[in-house]
Amino acid sequence: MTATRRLDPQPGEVIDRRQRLSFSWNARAYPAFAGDTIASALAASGETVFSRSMKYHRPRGLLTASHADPNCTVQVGDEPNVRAAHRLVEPGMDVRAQDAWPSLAFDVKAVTGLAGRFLPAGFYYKTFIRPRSLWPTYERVLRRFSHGGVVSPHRPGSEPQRYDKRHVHPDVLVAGGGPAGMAAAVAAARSGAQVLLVEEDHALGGHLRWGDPVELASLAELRDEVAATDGIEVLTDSVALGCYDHLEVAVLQRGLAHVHERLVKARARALVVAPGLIERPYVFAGNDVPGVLLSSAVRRLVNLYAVRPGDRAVVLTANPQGDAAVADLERAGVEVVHVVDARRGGDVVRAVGRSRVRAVELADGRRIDCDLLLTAVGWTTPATLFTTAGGSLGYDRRTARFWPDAPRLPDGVFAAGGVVGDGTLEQLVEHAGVVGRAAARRAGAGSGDPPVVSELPRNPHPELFRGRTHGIVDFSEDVSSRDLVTAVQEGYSSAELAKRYTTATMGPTQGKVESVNVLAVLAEAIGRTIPEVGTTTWRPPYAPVTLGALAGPHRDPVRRSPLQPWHERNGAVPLVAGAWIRPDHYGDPVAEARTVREAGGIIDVTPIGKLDLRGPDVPKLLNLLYVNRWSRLAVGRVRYGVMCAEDGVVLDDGVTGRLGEEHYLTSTTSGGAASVWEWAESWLQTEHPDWRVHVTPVTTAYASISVAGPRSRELIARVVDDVDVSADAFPYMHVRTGGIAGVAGCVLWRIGFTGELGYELHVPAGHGLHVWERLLARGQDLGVRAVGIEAQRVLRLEKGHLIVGQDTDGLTQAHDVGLEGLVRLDKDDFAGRPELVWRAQAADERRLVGLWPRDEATVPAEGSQLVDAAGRLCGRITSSRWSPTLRRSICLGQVAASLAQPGTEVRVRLPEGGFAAAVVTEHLAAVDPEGVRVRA
Amino acid sequence: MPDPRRRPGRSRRYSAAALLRHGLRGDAWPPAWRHHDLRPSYDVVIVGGGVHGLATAYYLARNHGITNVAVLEKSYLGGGGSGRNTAILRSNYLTPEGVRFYDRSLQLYERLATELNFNVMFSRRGHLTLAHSDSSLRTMRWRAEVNKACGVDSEVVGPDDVTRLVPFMDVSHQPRYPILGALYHPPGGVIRHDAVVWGYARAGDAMGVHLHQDTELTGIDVRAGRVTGVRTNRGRIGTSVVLNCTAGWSSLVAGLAGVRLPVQTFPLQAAVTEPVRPFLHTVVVSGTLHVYVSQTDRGELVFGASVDPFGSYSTRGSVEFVEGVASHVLQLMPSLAPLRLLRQWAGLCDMTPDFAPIMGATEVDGFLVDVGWGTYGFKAGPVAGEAMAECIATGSTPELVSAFGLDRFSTGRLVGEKGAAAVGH
Amino acid sequence: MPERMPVARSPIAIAPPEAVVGGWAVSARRSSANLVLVDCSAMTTVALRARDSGEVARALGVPMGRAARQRWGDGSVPVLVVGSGPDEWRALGPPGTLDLVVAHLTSVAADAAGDDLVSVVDLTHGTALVRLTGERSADLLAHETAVDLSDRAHPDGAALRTAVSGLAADVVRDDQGGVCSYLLGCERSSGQYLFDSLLDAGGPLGVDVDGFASDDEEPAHVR
Amino acid sequence: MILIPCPWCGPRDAGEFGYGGEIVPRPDPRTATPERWRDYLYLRANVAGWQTERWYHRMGCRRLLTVRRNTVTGEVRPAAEAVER
Repeated sequence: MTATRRLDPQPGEVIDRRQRLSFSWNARAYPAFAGDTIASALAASGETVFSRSMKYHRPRGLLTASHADPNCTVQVGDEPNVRAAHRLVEPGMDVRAQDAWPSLAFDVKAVTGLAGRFLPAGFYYKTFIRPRSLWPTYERVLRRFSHGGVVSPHRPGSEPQRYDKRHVHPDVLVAGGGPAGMAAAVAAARSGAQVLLVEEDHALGGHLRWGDPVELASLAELRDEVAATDGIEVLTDSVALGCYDHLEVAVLQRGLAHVHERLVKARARALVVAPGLIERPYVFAGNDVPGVLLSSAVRRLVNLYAVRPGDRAVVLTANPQGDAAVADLERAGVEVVHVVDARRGGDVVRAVGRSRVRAVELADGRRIDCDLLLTAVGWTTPATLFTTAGGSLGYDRRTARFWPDAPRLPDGVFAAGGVVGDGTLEQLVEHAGVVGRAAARRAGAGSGDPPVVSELPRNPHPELFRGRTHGIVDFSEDVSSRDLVTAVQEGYSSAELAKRYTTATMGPTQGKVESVNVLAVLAEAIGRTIPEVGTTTWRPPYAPVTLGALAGPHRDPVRRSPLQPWHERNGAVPLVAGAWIRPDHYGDPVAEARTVREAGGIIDVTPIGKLDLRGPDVPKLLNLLYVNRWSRLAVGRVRYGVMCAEDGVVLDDGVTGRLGEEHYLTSTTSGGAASVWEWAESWLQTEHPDWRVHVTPVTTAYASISVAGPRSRELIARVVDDVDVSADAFPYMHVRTGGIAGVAGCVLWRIGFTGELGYELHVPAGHGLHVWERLLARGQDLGVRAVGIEAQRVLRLEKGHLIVGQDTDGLTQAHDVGLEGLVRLDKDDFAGRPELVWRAQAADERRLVGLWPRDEATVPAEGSQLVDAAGRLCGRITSSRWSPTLRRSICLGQVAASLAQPGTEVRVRLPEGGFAAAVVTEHLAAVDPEGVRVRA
Repeated sequence: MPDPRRRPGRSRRYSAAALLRHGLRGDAWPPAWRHHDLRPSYDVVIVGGGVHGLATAYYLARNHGITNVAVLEKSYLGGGGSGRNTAILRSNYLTPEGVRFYDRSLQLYERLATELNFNVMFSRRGHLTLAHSDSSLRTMRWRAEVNKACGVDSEVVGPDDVTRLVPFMDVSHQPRYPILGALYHPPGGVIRHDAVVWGYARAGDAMGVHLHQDTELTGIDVRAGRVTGVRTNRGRIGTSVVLNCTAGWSSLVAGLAGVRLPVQTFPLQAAVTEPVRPFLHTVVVSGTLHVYVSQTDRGELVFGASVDPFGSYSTRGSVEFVEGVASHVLQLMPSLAPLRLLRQWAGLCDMTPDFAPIMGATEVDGFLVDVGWGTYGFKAGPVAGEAMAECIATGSTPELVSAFGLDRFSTGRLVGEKGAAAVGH
Repeated sequence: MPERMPVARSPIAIAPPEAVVGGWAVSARRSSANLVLVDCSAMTTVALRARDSGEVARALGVPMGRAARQRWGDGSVPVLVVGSGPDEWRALGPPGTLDLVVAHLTSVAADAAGDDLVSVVDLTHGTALVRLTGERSADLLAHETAVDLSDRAHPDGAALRTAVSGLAADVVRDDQGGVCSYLLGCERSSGQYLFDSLLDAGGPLGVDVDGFASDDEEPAHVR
Repeated sequence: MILIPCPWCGPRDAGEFGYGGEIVPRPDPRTATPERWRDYLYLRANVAGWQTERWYHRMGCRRLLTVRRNTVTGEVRPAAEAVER
């Protein structure tokens, strides 16, 4: 570390000299003041090399000294690619250079620099082609050369940093907190608009912050006005990432107390784009040697951070900003050994040096020793907000700048400040004020006609892109002007092709610094004008944004039944089904299944979808939704129904009970609850608005408990308050309503998904746990216990009840799974009717059948394929389990119709290898096909 | 002007030696392809200068000796989906017809670099599709079994294998999206998509195919049910064969010939992060979370997801997409929170009702389609080109693509990939 | 001999100490924080469907997008009537007032229905209700919903249904003693999730859990 | 994200809605030929420009609504005042 380069206090400095901090850079301690960026602190300690370049690993130093600086991304602790020229120093910060090995000073990968001439643009595409077998090896090497910081693996239990999101609805969003932005915000707020003012830097002010005393005074005034005006919310260290559809502006907010980064989603009524301008580097030999800086970088270092960037400076200037930088340097005690005025034809040919500029060669042949070279050659217009909002930009030779296509600014989008003109500070502020009022008016604030926005003057500027030599165009991608010329010569002669071929503008600077130079060099190489070559497409986000901020806090709805706490207390293994957390089993699913067959079990089936249907036209609706007929369903009866989509494919199934004259309760699959409701509404609201039906989803108004097993009637009888559950009074496929264990308003269905005598109880959810526990208590001596979903799956498979979405797929029609018996083609209309009519006339193709492996112990995994003698695939296992009841393996499978005859033997290809023979069974049901048990 | 039909000469050949030579001499490389004026007529006019159109042109010339071919591109080569996809290759589909088709594509990709003398950087790093529920695990098994039956390497693996392959994965205790296993497909991987486009273009050009960039189709002349020519912003071209390879715009192009297609155009968005040192050596996909992730040799993470929730021809993209993709990626790899997203973009996909393409003849004689590629067109580039070239040259549909005819939508015999999409949600 | 009606439980875990109000177990916790979250799932929730332009709508006197406090029964029972949809209303009453609320709505329906189809469905057990109260409650919700909840967009008495924390939720601006307050309702099974999401979002704002104070007495946190 | 002008709830993020796609009239299921029916199932105009389409306000009023949307520019108008420019 050399002696400090810190200057005496500067009028506009942002460092607090009373707060001294210490941080580490490559494991060595460095001093800093509060307010220092990592880069300014290192520069103050005389550091000049911050990184190595991507391809050739050349030493790189500060270029723009702003967030967009391509040469100083560093690793801070676990955080990669931190912008050192923007991130403020914090005490104890662990800062390291990225991907230089063994050290920043001596990087062995720099050998690639020597090979530079053999690594032209796109050299990857031209080599490593054969032998093919070696490419993976080449690739491993190439990956080692990849650039960037390091991310650490997930450490379970580690406390992650907090990121969050916020939605705001400003009338006017002003992007850019420079003089124009501040003036526009104040004017808009004074016309009564709610304003959100967004500034990328750590404080409002833009270029005034590093200006002269006069400019500093104006800055103070403007800041006071912002502070004194009601209705302005200021976000500093925040950046507008893009303007999406309908003026949705995404803003990234940094530097918050408890939140690492926040995504602010603004739905604005008007947008004022006032980002100012980005200074452009000059393309010439050695333009990436440390010590070659943009004039704005030097002005920041000197005026904001009181850092003397060098001792002997040469300045290439083409504008007042460059001239001002000269003044800054002289005030900072830097010897300005030569000023090259590009406005008078002066030019720089080459910067000499490797890790620090030693000399500069001028066009007139002179060579001047120095350790600092400033360039001030013009501006790039940040276009992201214009282009993402749907606007365009056009290039103007006279001013050597891109300008927003003013008459074609998107609706609600306004522009102020440097992006739309030059002029004195007064002119810019006055113009921005009018723009602010116009924006407020557009947002519905203020009154009267919208003010007329006049044009700002536009100062001529020499076109300075590439000089007499070739140099770096894209610093973060290490792409030189020579590479671009090569690309054009090879036929990649359009902006997009050349960019993709050379990766220019594809790197972390996203084109902010280099995009116009790229166009200019291409135009030169193609022999066209810049407008002919095209404009630059600025894709969002404007600034890189962490995944954490984009994701925000994790929000993903989780659904729980009222019984879930009981399941968890009783050792249930959780099963995630859609958004539901359910009990898969309580330790022994096989035993649970046996319990149901032998005594009785209770199963939490709350997620089953439930729709409350009311009105005189309910039967019409059911007839339309289901393939079955519903007109004659009597009060107190329950019926199983299947619904198909308009293409005849099975959509959902469930039972519907008629509770009263005009009152029905319909159940759907758990997964189908929402979509069936929507399906019903879409028919009612579009095709049949005249039908008098109300559909109300009541899925979670009830805790649904399936009580199944030979002892279930006995159990139910013990807990019902006012329902006669005797076999004759409450037969199979009937419904009753009444009280259970003191809970009124329960619905009881006598159905048998498990194939046993069984009931489905729908209990007001707040009382679900009470009824569940009462059932267990009263059923204890009957051997009743809680049973999980896995056991239920086993039981339904034994009974041959299909599961829509498992035993059916996206092409399965009712006939394919043996449900044609339910289809009532004599109905005038129902969803999918025509397809089912034609299907009924066609020959079978596939069939759902029961399958018994010859080897009773072999349970082919679900998804196993069936193969015919010729080895062709001819079906698959859709469900399979070992049946505790039959003590053998049983399956359901979709097979080619030719194989569907009972007794047919098929070959199952086992995932673990080999084949198993299986025989098609008489019925889908393996247990009690006649349905004696359910009717008991 | 050299003879357009000559094979690539020495000066055109790419190799390390040639690089060295050019490096020493400092001389320039010849153009990878040339500019031509429109001929008054071509034997075949291919609409769309993406990987499908360029591959078809290449195989027409290479396999069938048909070189009087024009490829019309309204913008720049590969400017559509070919340059906007996430460059993932795989063949682990659900239906046998799908698996065989994409497996052939992988075989062609495998030898593409040497065949085209252009390094397309195919990286066979393996492809991992995570299962977060027993129903998706069942579908994985189904796919694995169909794959294996078709001779394609796919296997269902457990959570331990997942952590071994992707140490960054959080398989610990996610209550919401537990990782129960995955479908592991070793042959899958990534490739440099632009290089595929450029390689086909360069090879096609060398065999005499005319590549017309900035040439937009404005009309298709049909007389008595036959194609007679096309009109462009650069003039009319006479031809009796027009092939539509225009992905998101395919129904508009077909409309010019009076042909209606069962497709809807949806944007498919993607995004890329800043580079970080390589840590992810496989392609990771989660169907449930609608996200796929891979890391390029440059160190960037490339993210993709499912198509936008509503159809449009807009490529502006949305912030909701990057929000969604980020939250899903962090569900899987929480420690990536500080990684920064650099750029997002969108391409246009022509989705079909059964998630399978439409290839072959239409009711207009001489107007062929190679469309309906939805979100998986890039994977199929080579095989689609090969098949369409054969289709054009022989006038008959290759068995490999017989299932993908346009007529299936009037007969109702859809392809079963829809099954994959519809099962187990 | 039927048992007597047991105590009903909310989908949201009860912050101790526990008390019983109107047959529902509720939290009797007291918080002095300036921003508090209260589980109000014990409240009676009844949905009414009828034509938006019909007599029933007129009789209820609350348009969609608005909520109004009415006193039903003998005038002692405060009911919040919410115009929650184009042809849909929600009546929110104190715990244990189901019969009264249903009776009132049924009589309104009987008087005004005519040929209009009117249905009354008890959703008390199908709904999770939470109340967020405090000057900064809108700031908290701005983290969880995209809708503009500022005073000018949704003043006291406004009602809407939108996505909150990714859930479809009924949001009613229902200030308490001059303090900004929102009632948020979602289907029951997601209640705990919604509650936890709001607590998480409110962490930096110092949100705290408060006990349930049935609607007819002064809420604790306004004292 | 575009805003959908819900006639009942006002403009809301499209994310609150389910997309119903362009509106295709349903043929009479008793008389429709297979060709006609499958056109209804599968064929879409897929216009690049103004399209009349259906959305379902899933997170809001649960009403199906019709809007006119420009599939290229993203502009959206209520169906009522949807006049082609």
